[in-house]
Amino acid sequence: MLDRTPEFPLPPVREVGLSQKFRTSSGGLIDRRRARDFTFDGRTLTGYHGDTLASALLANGVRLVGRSFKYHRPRGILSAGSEEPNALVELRSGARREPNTRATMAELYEGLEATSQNRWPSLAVDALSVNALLSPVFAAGFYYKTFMWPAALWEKLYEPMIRRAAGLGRAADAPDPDTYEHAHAHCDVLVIGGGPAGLSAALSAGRSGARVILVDEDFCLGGRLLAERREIDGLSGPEWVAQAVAELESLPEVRLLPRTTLFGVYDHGAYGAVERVSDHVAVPAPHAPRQRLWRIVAKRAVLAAGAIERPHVFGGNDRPGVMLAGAVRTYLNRYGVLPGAAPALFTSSDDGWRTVADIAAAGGRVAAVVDSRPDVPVPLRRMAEAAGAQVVAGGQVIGTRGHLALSGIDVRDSYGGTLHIACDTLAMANGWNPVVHLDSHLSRRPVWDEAIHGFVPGQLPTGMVAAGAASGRLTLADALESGSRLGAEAAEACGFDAKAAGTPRTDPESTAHTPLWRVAKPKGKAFVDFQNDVAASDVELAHREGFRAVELLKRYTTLGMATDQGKTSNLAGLSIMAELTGQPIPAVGTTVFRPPFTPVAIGAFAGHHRGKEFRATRHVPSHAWCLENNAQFLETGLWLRPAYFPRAGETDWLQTVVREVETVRSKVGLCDVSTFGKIDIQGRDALAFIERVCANPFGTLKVGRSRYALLLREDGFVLDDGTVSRLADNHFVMTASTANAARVMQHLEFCRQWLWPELDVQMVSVSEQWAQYAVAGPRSRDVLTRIVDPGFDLSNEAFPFLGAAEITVGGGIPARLFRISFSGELAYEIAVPAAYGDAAWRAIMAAGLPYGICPYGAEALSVMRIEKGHAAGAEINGQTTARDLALGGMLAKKKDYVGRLMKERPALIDPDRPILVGFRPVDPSQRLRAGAHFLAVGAEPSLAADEGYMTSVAFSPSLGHWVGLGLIRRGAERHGERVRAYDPVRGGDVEVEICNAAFVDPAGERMHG
Amino acid sequence: MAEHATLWRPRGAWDLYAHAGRHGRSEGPAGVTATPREGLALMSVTAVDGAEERLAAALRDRFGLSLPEPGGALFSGETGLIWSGPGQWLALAPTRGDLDGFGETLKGLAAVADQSDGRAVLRLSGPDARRVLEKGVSVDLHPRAFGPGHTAVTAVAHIGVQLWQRDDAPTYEIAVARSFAGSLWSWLEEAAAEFGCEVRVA
Amino acid sequence: MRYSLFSVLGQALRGQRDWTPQWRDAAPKAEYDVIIVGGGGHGLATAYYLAKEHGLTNVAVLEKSHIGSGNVGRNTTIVRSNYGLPGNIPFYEHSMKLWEGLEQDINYNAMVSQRGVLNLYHTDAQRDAYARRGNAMRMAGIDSELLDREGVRAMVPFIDFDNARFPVKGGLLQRRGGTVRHDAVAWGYARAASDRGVDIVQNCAVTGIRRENGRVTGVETSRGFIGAKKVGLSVAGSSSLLASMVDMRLPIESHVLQAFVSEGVKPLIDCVMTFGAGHFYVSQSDKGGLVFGGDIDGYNSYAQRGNLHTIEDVMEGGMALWPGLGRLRLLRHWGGIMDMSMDGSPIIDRTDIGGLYLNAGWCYGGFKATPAAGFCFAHTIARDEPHPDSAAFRLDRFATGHVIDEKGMGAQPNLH
Amino acid sequence: MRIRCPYCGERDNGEFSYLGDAAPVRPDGMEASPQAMHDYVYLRDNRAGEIRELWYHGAGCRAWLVVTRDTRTHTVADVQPARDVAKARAVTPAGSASHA
Repeated sequence: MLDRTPEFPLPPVREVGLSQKFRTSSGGLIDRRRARDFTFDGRTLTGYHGDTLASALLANGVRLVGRSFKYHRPRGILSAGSEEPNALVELRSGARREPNTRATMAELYEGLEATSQNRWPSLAVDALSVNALLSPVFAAGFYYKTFMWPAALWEKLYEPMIRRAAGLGRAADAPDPDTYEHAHAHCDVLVIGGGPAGLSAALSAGRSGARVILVDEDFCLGGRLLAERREIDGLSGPEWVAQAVAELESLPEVRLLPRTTLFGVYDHGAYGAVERVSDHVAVPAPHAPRQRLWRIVAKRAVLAAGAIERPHVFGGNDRPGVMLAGAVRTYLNRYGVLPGAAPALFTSSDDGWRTVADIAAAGGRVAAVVDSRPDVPVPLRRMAEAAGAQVVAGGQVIGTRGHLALSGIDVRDSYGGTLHIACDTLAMANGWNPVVHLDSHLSRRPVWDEAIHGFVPGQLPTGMVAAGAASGRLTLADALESGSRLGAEAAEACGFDAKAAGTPRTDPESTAHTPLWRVAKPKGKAFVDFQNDVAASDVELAHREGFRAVELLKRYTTLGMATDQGKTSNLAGLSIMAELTGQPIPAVGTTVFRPPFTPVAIGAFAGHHRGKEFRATRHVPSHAWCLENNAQFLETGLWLRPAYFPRAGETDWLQTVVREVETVRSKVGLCDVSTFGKIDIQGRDALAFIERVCANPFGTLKVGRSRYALLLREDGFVLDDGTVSRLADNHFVMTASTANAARVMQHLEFCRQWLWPELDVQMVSVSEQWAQYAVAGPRSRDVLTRIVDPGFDLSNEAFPFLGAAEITVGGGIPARLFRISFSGELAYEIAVPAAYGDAAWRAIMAAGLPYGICPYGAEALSVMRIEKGHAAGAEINGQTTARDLALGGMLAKKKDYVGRLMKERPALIDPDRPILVGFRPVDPSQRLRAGAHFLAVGAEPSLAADEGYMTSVAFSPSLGHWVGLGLIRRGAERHGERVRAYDPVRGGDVEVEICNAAFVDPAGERMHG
Repeated sequence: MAEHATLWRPRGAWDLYAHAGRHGRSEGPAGVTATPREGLALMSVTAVDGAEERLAAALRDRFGLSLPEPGGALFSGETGLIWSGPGQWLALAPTRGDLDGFGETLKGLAAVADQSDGRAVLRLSGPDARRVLEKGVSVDLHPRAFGPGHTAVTAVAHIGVQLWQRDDAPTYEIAVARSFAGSLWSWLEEAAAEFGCEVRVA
Repeated sequence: MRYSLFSVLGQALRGQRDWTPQWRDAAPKAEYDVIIVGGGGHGLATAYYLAKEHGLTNVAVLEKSHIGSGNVGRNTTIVRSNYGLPGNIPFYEHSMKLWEGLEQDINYNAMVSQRGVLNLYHTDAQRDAYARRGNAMRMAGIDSELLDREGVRAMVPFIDFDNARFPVKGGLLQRRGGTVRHDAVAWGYARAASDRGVDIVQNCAVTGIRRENGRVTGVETSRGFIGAKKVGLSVAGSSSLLASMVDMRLPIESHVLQAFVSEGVKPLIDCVMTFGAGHFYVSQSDKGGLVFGGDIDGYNSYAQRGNLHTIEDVMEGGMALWPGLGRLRLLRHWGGIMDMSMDGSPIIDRTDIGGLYLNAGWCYGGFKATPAAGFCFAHTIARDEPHPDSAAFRLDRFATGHVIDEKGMGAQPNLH
Repeated sequence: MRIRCPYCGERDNGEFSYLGDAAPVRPDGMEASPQAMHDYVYLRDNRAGEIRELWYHGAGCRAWLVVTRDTRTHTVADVQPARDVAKARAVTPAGSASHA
């Protein structure tokens, strides 16, 4: 019912083999008619639909599941949830391999493939388990004290050795073949957790008509109600859950998201959640993503994430077979798995005893119950004894026996004597920690609650409340009551008329608990953080060495830094430090839990944005023609611009570009320049506005004329350049460079809205409306004559250099014509509505045929601007002033404009500053490269000798050799001087001569022609 | 320019990307239908400072529509006024040329700029249209928050878009800068695949 | 006790019983010659070099929390000296040289790992910009190599060469760059400084700076007034707050930068790699986690956490560059507060107030600078003049125009 | 983080770009001093607490906004169109707007 994705056709129902010897004969929420074959380390095993990998492994008697991080100690399954530190496997294989996957969270599916990790050659025989013998050396932080001699050996020997031994699983070694997607959701009430508190909250909020989203990381809703034998109003837990879920599903504004982990709480009611859409099947269904990242915006949230049980800290507490008591009950009640034939219980709380009752109810026997509290109520003792248990009140488990799995425990009784008890499973019950992770994501620290001996939420993020166990209310009755009440209150806060349901009747329970933070004088290493192999002795060492603040403790010992983020270990570490420093636990501090709650696949965050879809791709109006005509493209920001158009027989790009340049310089060429930004500026104060944003004067610009425009940043450096054309008295069009178009628009809006709001200016981007093409070359006028509609006079007299006009083309289509030239040739830019861009391009190509027209791309465009000495992106790089670019002469003197004052700072007018000039190789056969630095001939390379650098280079077809632009100290005074262009990263060292930057037609006669 | 000569043919903004037919899931009825809207007339209308009331009156005369408030989109048949920013609206009409001379009409009241070719507009309709959009649009499109007559300027897959709702089918129209049409289409194809997408090209 | 293989083995036999606190948790004295405010990497390094290079041992480091609780413990551990502007180049190379001898100098293994820093380029223009930078480095005697596509492929064959939106064309490599175990830097300097007599005072928040006749006389703290002849501020993201105590406004904004670590896996990548077409850089820690980061969140913040938008941006960069990361899981993300300066470069200088010195404006590059920042700041404090390698990091450079703007973004801290 | 644009409603902060403190006022006009301009361009209070700052709704309505936000908690107290704030500033004598 809860699957959002369609189920695959099921394999035929078949008889199950006898392998599942730890499976109970009946009971549990698994579907015994649907067997699932899977493999673990190559061995084929069988479980059921509804199992997790962990429950299926336990059903098959597999207890050794992994090896620990540092000591490679054998490890089994500790928990039944997302807090699992030990049972990490590599799930799937090849490109789908997922390392460090918690077996307790992996849903079993047909053909599931799991491999143990961090062991060699095999899980049972692991060479690096020798580390365990060296554990006296490998204490916390030992590596800070050694591996220092000789220094060179760190990278060569020590570090590679450590790196190979460290890490857990192996990541996939190929691109992820599955897809991910994002989705946005908005709701009134977000309920985090689908246990009794969460379901109650969702019901009372949902019934009011509020928009409710309920998320739960499990694939079944119900939480602990699926794991315990409880009664609500006469219904069993699972029955009550089914009823609640059915009602929620019937409410149109309630959205249930199982298999969805709420991983992060962000500012202002924003939440991140990841839905594992297809992780429970071998391969995602067609069109289904593997996972979906939800960005949820909620007005209110009810945190009902439950609690996590605490392990005991005693010798050998990491042995496979030692489990949390709640997990033992989960496996038994939910999955029909009794993890051992001779289970024992080590408890410090009343609820631990439920384990005994549950095992007995399933017909199992219990080897022993060790309760650290001296007084055990008689009925509990009787129940345990009826199940065959030896009961040790006031006792402590101090050690475990067995190698790869538990075979017995050593118990110290209340008189100080020790006894050995044979058992194959040990359930630990040491109280519960509310899940306070999510409420601390916004830097709020939890507070200590003496009643439950644990941390509970402190000040919660705005709009969030905590219900049930997550708030420290550990009984079922409290969970139902608080959930229902807080769900209703949340809906009411959103304007709905909501009522809490009456409090249901539940069976009685006791949460009495006396925590046992650690067992004194343990036999063997007593682990605090299982995954990172941090033992109680490591905490003692950290204390001894001064790492007493909780953050220092964490960092020095790595406690809480493993993939489980210390869900089962943080409090134990704190409690030991508290004991050592003689402080109460809350005085030692709390760790601030960081998002995500559990690890989230990187692919899920990226969603659609990978490969070619990493960022959008913008196409120019002539794109279709370019595709048809073998254009080679160039990335310019998001734009895909045609770079050059190779013809048959041309063997390299330079040959093509040279041909394109020569054609433009001798005949005519056509280039798509639509990528420039185009900003329509109108209004009474439009000219005043342009005067303030541009550094050069515009007062004399007449209607029908264009002018070069230079924009500075307020700090005096050049922001961008372009043109301003005056179409009517109060109507202008400004262009901006391709790279800076968006930034310039933002800057102009800033000036208009914030700096000078009194100016009446209307501004809008028309960049996309107009396809704009440069028609350049001596025959450009001839070509355009055949394009513009009759009646418009293109003659030099009627439409001179820097003319601008609104015209029609193609028989009445509105267009704009500008006589501007980037190439230095007689040239025009013609703009037509973008839908006609394709037609215009084809028409111009056809009209140009008799004149030998060719299309040219961004490369030829760049060559020609370098030949002309025009600055572009490589020169306008945010580090140059107008003076640096030899544009100082055009700066206005009689008006205020952005950047006016700051450009006059002493360092910026220093005559020693590098200035833009041209460079040509002394030996014309030598190639120049941009990025080379200039040195005096004969000078030793050094920073002090550095005189500037080459910004742009091109092979000039017009001159037949390479030419360059560059910034060099006092360049304007040094024409004719020779320097070295030094380029050691490419092995270049070329003697060049400083010259005028305008290599072609320095007088600029051609474009005026 | 009402009657463009027939020498040059306009090219649709979606031509290279949207291909008619069924995409994605093939079983059952398509959850969403995508229809490129080519040949619309679109003008941006930016009010002159202090002229908003007179502008509203002028537009009422011309369209019989009042000037929508921020976030509003008002339609009369296929002609509409859509808020697009503070003091700025989009005027939309079904056929290229329908808004010719608009600038003259509003002279002194607003700056008008033709955007008919600057935006590529797509109509998305069908029972799953909202679920498709939900994958990219961060704005709440739930009927309680957004419905016919609403517009939002926002982003989808890092691409700036403006969308407005036409009816309760629901039918949305989404406008994107023309050069981005291909990338928006890639996103849409992926987002709509699970529901089955019928592409109708006129 | 001196750290060595022998001491470690010896203690293994003695149950690690004889180790003592790595630094003295000192109580503040009434007066010091020099007080360094801020017990991060820079502050501790400054104290160490004051003692070692200048013989000043009547020195206290005041830390409001515990040492290393700021950016030195929150960064992505990268060290490099691949800067392109003359104001920066000698300083960062000085730092790199100090890293190279650090562990032997302070007898603490900070795991300085020179595994190479590779910055990828995706366009010809980017290549030329890297060539400009690489050539500048070479002229200063610093190693740099410009790799082509095949050179990059040989180092990181797993990145996307075939289907990338912005294809990789090559990279700028500094082999001497790498990573350092960040926390260990703070601890190692603390231990070494403490051994030379420096007082490390934790849980001591500075609440005011006392002045008389234009000179500092000490600091007010949560543990009372402490006198000092000289006070050096080394408080990163809190620089403006401390400066405001003496009515100074700084060319600095505090911004949040997020960092990320994945679950630990077996070795995948053995260099530091930076994407040139998005916000993503990555390396792998010795423990196996991929450590990565991206752009700052972009708004002023003193809250040590960021927002989801930036996280997605970083992961998109990661997936675009390295599509094999998809199934690897993000384990943890957190934020640190960066002192973003107006030109993206730092300040190590005297202030207009006698005896008050400032080390600030490190943006997100402060970690790699730790040794040289400590060295040069100690020099500035001890000698009242700038060290030649940090001479460009003047506070008045914004007024004179001697800005050091590597990215060319101008007076816009969140763009650096 | 969510910012309530006065025109578009509440949006994710990813739709906005940030400029910085809204307190510094550009010293307009030919009489402005280099020192005043330096302070405007480079110096910031950078307070830990509530500040007024400029954001641009670039992926939305393109309005510049003045957002009142606490830099310690990110709590947003108020959002105003920057142009309205600037116009109000222009009529007060403090905004010394003299243009040559």
